Amino acid sequence: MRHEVLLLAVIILILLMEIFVGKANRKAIIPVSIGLFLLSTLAGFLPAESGQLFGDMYRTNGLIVSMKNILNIGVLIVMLLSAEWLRKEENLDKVSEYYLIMLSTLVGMFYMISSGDFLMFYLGLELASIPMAALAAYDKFRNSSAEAGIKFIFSSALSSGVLLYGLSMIYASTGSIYFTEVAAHMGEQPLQVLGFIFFLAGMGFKISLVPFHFWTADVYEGAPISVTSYLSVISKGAAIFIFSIVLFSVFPMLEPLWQELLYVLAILTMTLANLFAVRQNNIKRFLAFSSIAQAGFILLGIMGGPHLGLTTVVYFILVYVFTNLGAFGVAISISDKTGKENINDYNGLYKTNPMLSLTMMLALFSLAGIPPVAGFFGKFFLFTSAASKGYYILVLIAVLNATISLYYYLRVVKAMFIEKSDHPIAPFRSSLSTRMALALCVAGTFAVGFISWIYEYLYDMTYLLFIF
Amino acid sequence: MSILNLFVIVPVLTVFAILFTKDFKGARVVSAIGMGIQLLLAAYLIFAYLDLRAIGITDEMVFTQDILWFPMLNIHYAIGVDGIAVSMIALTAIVVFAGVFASWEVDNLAREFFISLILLATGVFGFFISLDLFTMFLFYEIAVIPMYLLIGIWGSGPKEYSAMKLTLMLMGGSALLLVGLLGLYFYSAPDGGPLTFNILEIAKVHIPVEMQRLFFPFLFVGFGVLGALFPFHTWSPDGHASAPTAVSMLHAGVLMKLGGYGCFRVAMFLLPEAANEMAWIFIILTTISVVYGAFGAIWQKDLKYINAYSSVSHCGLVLFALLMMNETAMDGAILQMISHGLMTALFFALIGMIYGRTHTRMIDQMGGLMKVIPFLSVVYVIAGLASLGLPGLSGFVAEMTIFVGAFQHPDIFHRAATIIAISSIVITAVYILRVVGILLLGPVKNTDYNLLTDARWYERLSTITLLVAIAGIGMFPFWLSDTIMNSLGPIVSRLLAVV
Amino acid sequence: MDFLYTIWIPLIPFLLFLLIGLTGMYFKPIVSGIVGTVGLGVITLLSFITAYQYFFVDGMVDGVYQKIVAGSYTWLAFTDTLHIDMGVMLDPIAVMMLLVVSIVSFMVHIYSLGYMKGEKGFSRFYAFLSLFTFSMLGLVVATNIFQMYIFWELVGVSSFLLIGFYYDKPSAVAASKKAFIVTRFADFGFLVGLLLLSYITGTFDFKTLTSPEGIETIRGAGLTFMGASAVTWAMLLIFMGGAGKSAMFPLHIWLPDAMEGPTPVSALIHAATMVVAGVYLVARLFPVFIMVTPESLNVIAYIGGFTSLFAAVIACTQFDIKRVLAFSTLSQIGYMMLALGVSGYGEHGLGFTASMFHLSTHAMFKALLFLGAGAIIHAVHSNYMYEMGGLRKYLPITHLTFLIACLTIAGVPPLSGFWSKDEILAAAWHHDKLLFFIEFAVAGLTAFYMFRLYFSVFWGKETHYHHTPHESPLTMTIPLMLLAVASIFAGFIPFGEFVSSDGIPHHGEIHMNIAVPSVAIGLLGILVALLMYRRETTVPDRIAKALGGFYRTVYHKFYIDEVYLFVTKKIIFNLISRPVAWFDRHLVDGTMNKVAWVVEFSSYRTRQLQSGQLQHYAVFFVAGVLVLVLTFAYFLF
Amino acid sequence: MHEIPLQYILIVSTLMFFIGVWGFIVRKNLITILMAIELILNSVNINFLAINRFLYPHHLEGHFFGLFVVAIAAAEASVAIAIIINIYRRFTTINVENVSEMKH
Repeated sequence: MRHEVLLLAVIILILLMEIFVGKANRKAIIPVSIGLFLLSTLAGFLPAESGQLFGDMYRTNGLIVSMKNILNIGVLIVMLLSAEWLRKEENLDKVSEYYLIMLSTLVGMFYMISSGDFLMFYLGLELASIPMAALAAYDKFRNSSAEAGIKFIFSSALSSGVLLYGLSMIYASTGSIYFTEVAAHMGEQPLQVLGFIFFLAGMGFKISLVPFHFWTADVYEGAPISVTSYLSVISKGAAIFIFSIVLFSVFPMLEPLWQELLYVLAILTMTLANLFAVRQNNIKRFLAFSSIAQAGFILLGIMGGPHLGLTTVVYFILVYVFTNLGAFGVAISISDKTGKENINDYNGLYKTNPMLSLTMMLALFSLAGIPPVAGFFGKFFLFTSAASKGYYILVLIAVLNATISLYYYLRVVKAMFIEKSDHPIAPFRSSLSTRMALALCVAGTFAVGFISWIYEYLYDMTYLLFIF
Repeated sequence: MSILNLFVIVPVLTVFAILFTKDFKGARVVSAIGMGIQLLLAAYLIFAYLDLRAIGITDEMVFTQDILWFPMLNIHYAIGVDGIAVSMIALTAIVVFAGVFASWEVDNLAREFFISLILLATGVFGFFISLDLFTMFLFYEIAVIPMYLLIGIWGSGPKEYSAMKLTLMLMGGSALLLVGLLGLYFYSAPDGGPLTFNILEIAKVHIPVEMQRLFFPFLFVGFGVLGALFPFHTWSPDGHASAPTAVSMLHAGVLMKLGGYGCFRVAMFLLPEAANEMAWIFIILTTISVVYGAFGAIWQKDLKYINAYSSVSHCGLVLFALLMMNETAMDGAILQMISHGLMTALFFALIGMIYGRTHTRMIDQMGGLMKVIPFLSVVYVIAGLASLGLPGLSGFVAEMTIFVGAFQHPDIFHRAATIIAISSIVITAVYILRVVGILLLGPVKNTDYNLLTDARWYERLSTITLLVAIAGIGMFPFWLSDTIMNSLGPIVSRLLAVV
Repeated sequence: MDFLYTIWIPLIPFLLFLLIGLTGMYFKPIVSGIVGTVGLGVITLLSFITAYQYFFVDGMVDGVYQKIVAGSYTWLAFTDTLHIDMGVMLDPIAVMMLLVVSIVSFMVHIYSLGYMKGEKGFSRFYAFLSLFTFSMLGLVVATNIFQMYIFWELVGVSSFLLIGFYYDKPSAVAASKKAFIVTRFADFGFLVGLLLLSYITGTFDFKTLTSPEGIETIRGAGLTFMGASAVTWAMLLIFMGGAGKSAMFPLHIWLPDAMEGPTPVSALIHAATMVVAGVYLVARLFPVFIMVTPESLNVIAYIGGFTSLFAAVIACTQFDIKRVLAFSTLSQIGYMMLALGVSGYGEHGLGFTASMFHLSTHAMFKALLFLGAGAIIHAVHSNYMYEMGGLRKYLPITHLTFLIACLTIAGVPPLSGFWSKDEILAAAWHHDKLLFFIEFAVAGLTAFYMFRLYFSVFWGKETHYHHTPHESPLTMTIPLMLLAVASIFAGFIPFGEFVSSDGIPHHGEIHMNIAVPSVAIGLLGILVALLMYRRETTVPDRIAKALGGFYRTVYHKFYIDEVYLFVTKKIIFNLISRPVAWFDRHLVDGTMNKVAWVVEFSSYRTRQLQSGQLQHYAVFFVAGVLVLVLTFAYFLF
Repeated sequence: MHEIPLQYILIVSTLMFFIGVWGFIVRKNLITILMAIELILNSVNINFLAINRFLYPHHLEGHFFGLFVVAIAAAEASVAIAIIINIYRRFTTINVENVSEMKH
């Protein structure tokens, strides 16, 4: 509960600031709110005991806490990255809105993660997605932003409708909406399976699995880039957390079935996403598809079963937070300075902005799973957990896909390091907050891989959680 | 704290040192010093190793160290060497050292160049010292990836294309590899003990034969791609042609050896039954690549292509010998790796130096270089003689050991294959002499070549280092051969135990 | 007293090679020349000591010349039984070869001091000479077949280097390349053969191989391949190596071109020593040949016989004096091979002795001929006899020595050539009449073409030279004289007492019934040559016209070179290598690129799905749900 | 009087659901699409309520769920309409087919 409470406190404080801070020094809101959030993040790391509330509508434990902490870190980085963008004139009057909406979605995710029944889950889900549409449409003077907003809200409405329909079926067949009871009554009945499939589709939208992913690219491209980063890392991460928790705690009976389904979805997602990504030129779109492909890889992890699988997934999300935000961070600071968002604008970037290029390269290598950065470990463990169930063919397909993905990641590296450009992006010095964020990302990218006790800790958490 | 750690630590430190250098002069000096230290370390390692053996330590691996890294997956940072690894490390140290001097004149982004070069070297060293498949794979990929930048940035010709092709093909190889490794991992404890990546541990258990059949091709081909196994060799000509000198040296000289080394240290050693069953397929493939590479080389006009194809042929010989599965042939395979590593590194170094002077690699545009740059030409001739197996140089020793070993097979198939493979020495002679004749001998074709200057001191240093090694092995092969032979015992016995 | 010091015989030239090769450029050229020559002198001395000690002191144990291993250490161990040793083994033929090689080499070293004077690369020349000497001596004293193979390769390379000594002369480069590749091809056979042999016997060691029990094991090996026993194949393949080095018939093409090298080199390598290595190899393994696979000896005999005839015929039509000598070398080596082929063992080992005998005498007079030719070329700066004539008054010493050599090779008693050739003919007579008559004819031809050469160079028409030829300096004439002496008296050595197939001395006697006719036909040949070339006549041209096509064919050496050219250029280059290169670029590599292309294309297609229409996305969404439902239905029912 | 059996109600709700989906896919006006979504959500509500009422009368989860869904639907509609207004400002149309600047 601590995370939610603290977060609400932060939200209220920001609201108060919004009310009382005058036009003159609105800039001050930015550092203050970042500071506040930093505090709540740090507080999140204090030891917490596991337990449940509201008659098991809300539950928390070590694993969930660490999930929330991961999300907190991610949001912190995003806030740092977006600071520079918020300082711009056109955004200055709606700074706090940005924070409010974003943090409220975060609250929604927290509730979603700790939900113990489907009602809480649904509330969290919607709280996490409806404001997101507003965020996507944040740039109200840009067509694409509005388009992104509308596409997001409608698709998410449709998906949540389908999901709800599935829930109603499950409710019909089990007579309860509490995870524990549902799990107890879960069987192989067609109605339940049908409900589960609808549920899966709904989650598939959130995690943007092929073929439920089509909104992703457009929304990512249309939304303001820092929002995109938030979408692609935080909300996706949260969705994956709850998805895997539900799979393991609510639908263990259906495991053989959803193994099959995930098998198909994983192959579809990885392959198609790669094919989509190969020739993208807009960096946001490119990262959108890369993140879809990553989702496909994550499914492999989930298939590894509660212990190995869940641990690996959480671990991978942690890695993914640092890496993907690193990539986005570079894109953000470049787009803030120059407004350029195309890959071939990056030609010759290394000559002018070496540090940014190196950060980008590290992030991309990590996404591609190249050692010594953390992505390698993440990917390796994902494949390991899939192989632990004997899905060698799937692993092979996945690894070959990883090779393809390497191709388009290298395209960016090539642009930055190899291509020559007549008018490259001029050298610039990004703001302190951005540099802090990027430093954080780089540090994370290296540390998470080599420091093995992180993985160990998560493993212990999951182990405590699922002893059966 | 085993001495072996230094082989990873020193390069990393060198990289950091380079980060603090001002210009390319500093960078190259620092990296020269670092790799010099590495060379001395390697020399020391050899003697330390021989001492250990001399005082009768018979462990399969020595200088071992084992740190638990990821407890729940039982992943260790486990290192250790036997005679084979030691000799491969020595080879690497020599080639890298020579490579640094061969790229003395790089001034475009020199620091980045040396950093990537030494990162690559780190990967290679790490690969050779690892006993744990995970760390081995880690270092393997570390070694492969800097290649992209090295070729892409400092290369020549269609460099982006070649770099991308090379990287993707090698990564595709490592994809197969990964599957194989995971397979090994999950069958490493059939009786429900803790799973392990440790080679020596896995070597103790018996993996079910059908699983071996499943994973052996993955592992062998996965490593084989790097070992330029036909038909997965096509990255090599383009890659080498576009790569800058030092990179070609390292790549053909050392990186391709990772393939051969992995093939026997992992694929064959850990999956003996499958190795024995499937050997014939790969024997056919490798025999093809031995002859095929040699024939391919005859027609080429670009020096680097010629050498790339000859590398295909020679590396094919390595895999060929490994698959012969007897002590002598395998000994020959290792010798061939080392000797080819040195020879081809020397070749690429020379080609780079010649290219740096004449600005062309097309042999038909050059001629009579012997008159204008005698030193380089003479070294080139010697390298050529080494590669066509002149006694007294390393090539002969390796090839003869392979042939004698391979010929000890009782059945006609192996010996027929051997005879075909032997025929390559004639073809080799043809293309080597063709190049020497056109390139070095005869009248000076292009008059303004008369102004060319002969090798500078660093070029001489780099070539002579390699030359000494080649001649040393060629004249006193028995030390090396015995060292390797002694370490081959367990591997071969394991391979032969199952037939 | 032991023979350990003999290991210095090969070692010294090696050290010389390193010394001259690495430091030569820092001194005046002549220094390297002197150093090399002195070194060779020492070696010659050592070999004489060895010979004396072997033949008269230690060599003989209860009436048999032993194979004595003076020293040996393991160079490279393959298995417990198979290992390459480097060592020195002395037996009669080895000691004999030691003498021959060191003497001729010494002569050539002295001679070159004058001949190569002022050449650029003088010290390089001496370095290479030392390298060659080292390799040749190492080959001679080899204790095992693999050591022999090693030095075999080394002599090949040094001959390559020396033929291509004038490396800026394209013809020389081509010749050296040709020589190397052809012999390399033969060595391929040698290698396979020795692998096969070692596989059968499990040893490389000559001593074991040729010892009775060794022979027994070989006989024991019953495996056969394509009719013949594996041993026969092995021995024939090994002989293929020998045929390559000794330029036997199909593999002879490199030798005439090898004359591109400096003349002293031709004298040393391509007349006296290296080219007889093949004969030496067969002699080395003679017991195996004779006792296990006598049939392969027949092959050898016929190849030798054919080559000698073939080469002799060609020699009659050539005008380049060095080429004439080259073909005569072919034909003489043919003699030696044939002698080995027709030889028996022990009591009937006449051919073996004869062959070795002829080998050593031939070394002397052929070296003499070449050095003489060198002196001539040195004087008139041309190789072609039609640019020469009447040289006898300009080059008295050369003329005299050359005449002696010609008489020797023509087999005029009592010169050395007579004795050895007589024994060969005798052996041939006892074994196979056909071969005998071939050789008999060749004897005549030999006399004819040698004197054709002699007359048209030293007599014949009076050519006027733009600068008068002058006799060569002493450094060149002294070796000529020494060799002349050698070729006169070498014949009187009772060779059978020392060298025989089984090491037991046999007393050789002169066979009148064969000697008389052979001398007669020799003289006849000389007579014909005298009539045709003593004075300038039109007879030769008329005969040539009369023979027409045949003459042209012979003149073009039966077009063998063209055949080879066809095979290499057309077949290997155009029909194999080029397609391979194409295949690799377009098919193998093409497939890889095609894969990339497919990915690109399908990516292009896939991206069209992303239409930007919200409702299409919805359709996909719903379709996806349906697909999942169907999948599940499929798995369920 | 005897009450309507569950099946009928479920049939109605199912029909509503698919009508909603159909409408979402075919109608071009954004507002109408929004209405289609409402149809979907309401069909779900009917499900929950009916099932709760008929099968599990002793608990009230279904009813609560229905209530919350209604509330959330309202929130969703409000945000959606806000964005639609913005769309109208920018594109001067609320035809969904014109709102497709980003593709491929």
